[in-house]
Amino acid sequence: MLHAPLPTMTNPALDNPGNPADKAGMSTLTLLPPDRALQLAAQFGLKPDEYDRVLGILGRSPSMTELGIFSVMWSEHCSYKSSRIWLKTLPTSAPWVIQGPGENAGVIDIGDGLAAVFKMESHNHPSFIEPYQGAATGVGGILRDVFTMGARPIANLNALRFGAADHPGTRRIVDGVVRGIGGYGNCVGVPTVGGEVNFHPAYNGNPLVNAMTVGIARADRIFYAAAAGVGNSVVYVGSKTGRDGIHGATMASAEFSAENEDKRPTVQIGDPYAEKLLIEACMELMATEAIVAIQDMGAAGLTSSSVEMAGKGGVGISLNLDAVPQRETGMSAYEMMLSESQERMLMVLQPGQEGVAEAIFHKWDLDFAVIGHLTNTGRIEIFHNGALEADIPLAPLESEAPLYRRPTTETPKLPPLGEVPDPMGLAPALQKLVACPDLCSRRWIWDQYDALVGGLTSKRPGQADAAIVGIEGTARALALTTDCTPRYCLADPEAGGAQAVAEAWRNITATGATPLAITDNMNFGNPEKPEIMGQFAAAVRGMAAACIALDFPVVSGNVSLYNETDGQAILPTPAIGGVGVIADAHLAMGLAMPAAADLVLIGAT
Amino acid sequence: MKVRVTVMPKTGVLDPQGKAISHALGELGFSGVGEVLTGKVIELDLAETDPEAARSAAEAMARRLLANTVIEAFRVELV
Amino acid sequence: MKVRVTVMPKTGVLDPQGKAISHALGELGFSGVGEVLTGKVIELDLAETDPEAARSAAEAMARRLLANTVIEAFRVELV
Amino acid sequence: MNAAIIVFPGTNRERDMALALTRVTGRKPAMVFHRETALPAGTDLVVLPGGFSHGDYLRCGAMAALSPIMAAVREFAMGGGHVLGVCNGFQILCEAGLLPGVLLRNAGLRFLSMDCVLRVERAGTAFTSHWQKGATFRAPMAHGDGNYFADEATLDRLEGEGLVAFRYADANRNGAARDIAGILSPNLRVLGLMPHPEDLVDPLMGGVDGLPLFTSMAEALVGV
Ligand SMILES: Nc1ncnc2c1ncn2[C@@H]1O[C@H](COP(=O)(O)OP(=O)(O)O)[C@@H](O)[C@H]1O
Repeated sequence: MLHAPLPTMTNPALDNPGNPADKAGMSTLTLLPPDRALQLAAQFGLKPDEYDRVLGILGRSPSMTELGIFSVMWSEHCSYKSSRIWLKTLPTSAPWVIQGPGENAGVIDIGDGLAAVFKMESHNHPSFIEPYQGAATGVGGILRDVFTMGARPIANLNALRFGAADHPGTRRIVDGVVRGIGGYGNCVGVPTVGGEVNFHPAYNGNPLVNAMTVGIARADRIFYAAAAGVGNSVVYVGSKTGRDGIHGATMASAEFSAENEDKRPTVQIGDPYAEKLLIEACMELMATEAIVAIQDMGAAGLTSSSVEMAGKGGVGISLNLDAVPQRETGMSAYEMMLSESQERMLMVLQPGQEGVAEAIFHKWDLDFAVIGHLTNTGRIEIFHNGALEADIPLAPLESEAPLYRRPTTETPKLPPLGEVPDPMGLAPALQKLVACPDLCSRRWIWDQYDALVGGLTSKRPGQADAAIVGIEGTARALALTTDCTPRYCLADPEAGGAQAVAEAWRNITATGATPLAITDNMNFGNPEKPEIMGQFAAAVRGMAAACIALDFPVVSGNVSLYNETDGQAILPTPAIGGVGVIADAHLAMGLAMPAAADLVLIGAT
Repeated sequence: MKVRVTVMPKTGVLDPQGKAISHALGELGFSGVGEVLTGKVIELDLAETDPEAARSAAEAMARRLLANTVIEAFRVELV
Repeated sequence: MKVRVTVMPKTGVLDPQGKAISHALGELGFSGVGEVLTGKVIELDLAETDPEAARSAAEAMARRLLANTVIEAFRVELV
Repeated sequence: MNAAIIVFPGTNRERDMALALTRVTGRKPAMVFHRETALPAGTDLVVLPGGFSHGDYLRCGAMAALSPIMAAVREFAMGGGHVLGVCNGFQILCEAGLLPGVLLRNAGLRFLSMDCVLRVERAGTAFTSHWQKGATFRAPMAHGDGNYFADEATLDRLEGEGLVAFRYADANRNGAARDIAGILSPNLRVLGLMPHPEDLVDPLMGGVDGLPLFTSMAEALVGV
């Protein structure tokens, strides 16, 4: 077995687990000169006051690796520092909610001792840079969030927003994104059963790719991220680490730009085949009692997974990067901690279970390495080439990360439309509507997605208002949908937020299923602009009101801010992913109108 | 004029196919196989008869369509 | 020792990718593009240091796995 | 009927296939991992299901065809055993040389996921006895490489010997030579086809068009 050779010389915490790292161990830490650190901090996106906080926490200048860790952990993406205050106002509980927001995915009870595990996540920026790989790795990431919790993924959905259909850049992005979603989902063998697509010039330079995965687990066999058990092994599994997707900041740093081409941050490439193996291996290991905690390596890979696992568990963690399976040579600690190589997971194992786990991962041709252990220091300590590279208390990185109540301004109410003159007559207007990019058939998209693999899809795209996917071994099925109308959200973010939730609820209800809970993906512009933060706050308010009114809580979600190009924000887009359950899949209603049926309109126009 | 465009993943970019091939060769009993990199070759038959014009046309095609320069590098040869 | 194996479709074998590329290049306004053939390059990093042994190992790999000799021809070069 | 489903790394329609087989035979098929070297004793039918074995890297089915278990599958087929390959399974059978030809990239280079209509060209086999020759049925397809290719002589021989099992009857979307969707071995005991009858065996999935494949096999192989 690949036991990490622990550099005990520089790891006093190991010799004496009762003590935090003493100053002798610290001596090998190479600190950045203060002025250099200040300059790098700005390049890494830390605000001056945030950097002051770093200095206060450490009581000294940071090392390069430490600075990298602070900058990613305190990034908007990992810390939710602008959005958390608002997200906390969303209703997240109901008798059927097993796990609300805060874990890798939300979990709800769907009866028969089973749970549905689901979440939606964005991959907007990567999909603009490289549409195929950006979308593909987005699907891969959300799948991992779900199977990390012990659920076998049974369905994928997506919510896509592209620039104007006639904008010169749109075609390339649409084509790449759609192929990327299909390429990943089809290969991994999880059916893509639904989604939605809009086109608008506001997305010309900033498409939105939101991917949702739904999985099924035994309600009493859910796996969580909180680490426990001082001394337990921290294990790395999956694919090797390369220099993929390392913080763009690396490039801006003089130290790195002086180096050769190879050091440039590289686009993350998805390997759905490796993911498929990872799913099978994790499912197999999860059937044993070996796992204490498990977390996928998503954004900021090794950093966020190790910090979150140890932080949530209230323990400390010590990592030896020499043991990390590496695809490239000469990687620094900074690069390894920030790498976003795909198809990797971090686990804490029960004592003595390393052999069992290793055999399973090797059976599935995946890397397996013990790369560290849990400590009682409440700190993260990182060793590389025998030197200490980082030593940071965990709480300020995770639970005590910055939190902002940013200024908001309300979106002005638009005057009512009033009388709309009929410009063309009913039939031409209808023709124009059905032909417009937002309403025309999406068949050309779903014809590229395997909607049936798994053998349980009973309503595929185009057949019902929500997709219906059966649950093996039961008569039950899930009803799944994604919804949002960004135009509404621009005009009135509160009503738009409420409408998105209500539409998801209606789409599920229309199939005959009972709506149970939602996940959301909040895509907005720059939160430092009060009008954008105002859109965000109002959308949350509207969503919360609708969730309460409909008994439809939020159990997971994702926030993507700074979606702007040249100062132009996207339309506020709180995409909603809804999940419902129907006791007997046979009873699910589709769209197809039986012959000689009457058309009945319900509700006021 | 025949031109060959070879498209390979850029250094550092993951090549899942190469990885799978390297693994498969190992399982088949071929030893000593290290990194495997896979790419594409596109052989073009161009009406152009001037070598330099053909080369620069092929380069334009590679940049425009044949290679994804975000993740791939290409090489043009006259054959 | 680095070895490059180039795998191309045999004459008479359909090459859907080549056809599509030829068509797409036309649509992009590149004129004078005749037949387009697409193939694969596989670059192997072999522990073997003897050139002839490396070449023959690569040939064996190509015959066994890298090429489907029913429809593809391959060429091995030391690089 | 004792069925064995071979699971390669990257196989992903083994569950669909197991559901369909169990539905018809009432018996769960054995799942056999690619590293095994023998089939379970008493196997009547070997199924190579759909998916992306080894990621479909290099050529679809190429690496799977060289798996340890494939030696046993070959021996089984040579000894007159029944083998069904669907989608990736068909590609593997071709790469392994158990069926002639090869599946190339779809002519349009896109993954195609939709229902197609198949026409039964060869009835009366262990796989097709519950259809009439010329019958048509719906089957979902889901593949990026379903463009069947073989040289003219091979195609002529397949047609001449009645070894074309199914043809696309509505549209030839992937460019397959002579609209071929599925072929048989000369002894009629190895069938490869691209579409997925196993995904249409239950009214819940939108129909039972694929059922005759399974009822044919169950009848032919009962107690064999
Ligand atoms: N990106 C996509 N991926 C898969 N299916 C999609 C996608 N976009 C739309 N669909 C499917 O197309 C159908 C129509 O979509 P849409 O017009 O958004 O439906 P609705 O308005 O009923 O929610 C639905 O079945 C939906 O799931």
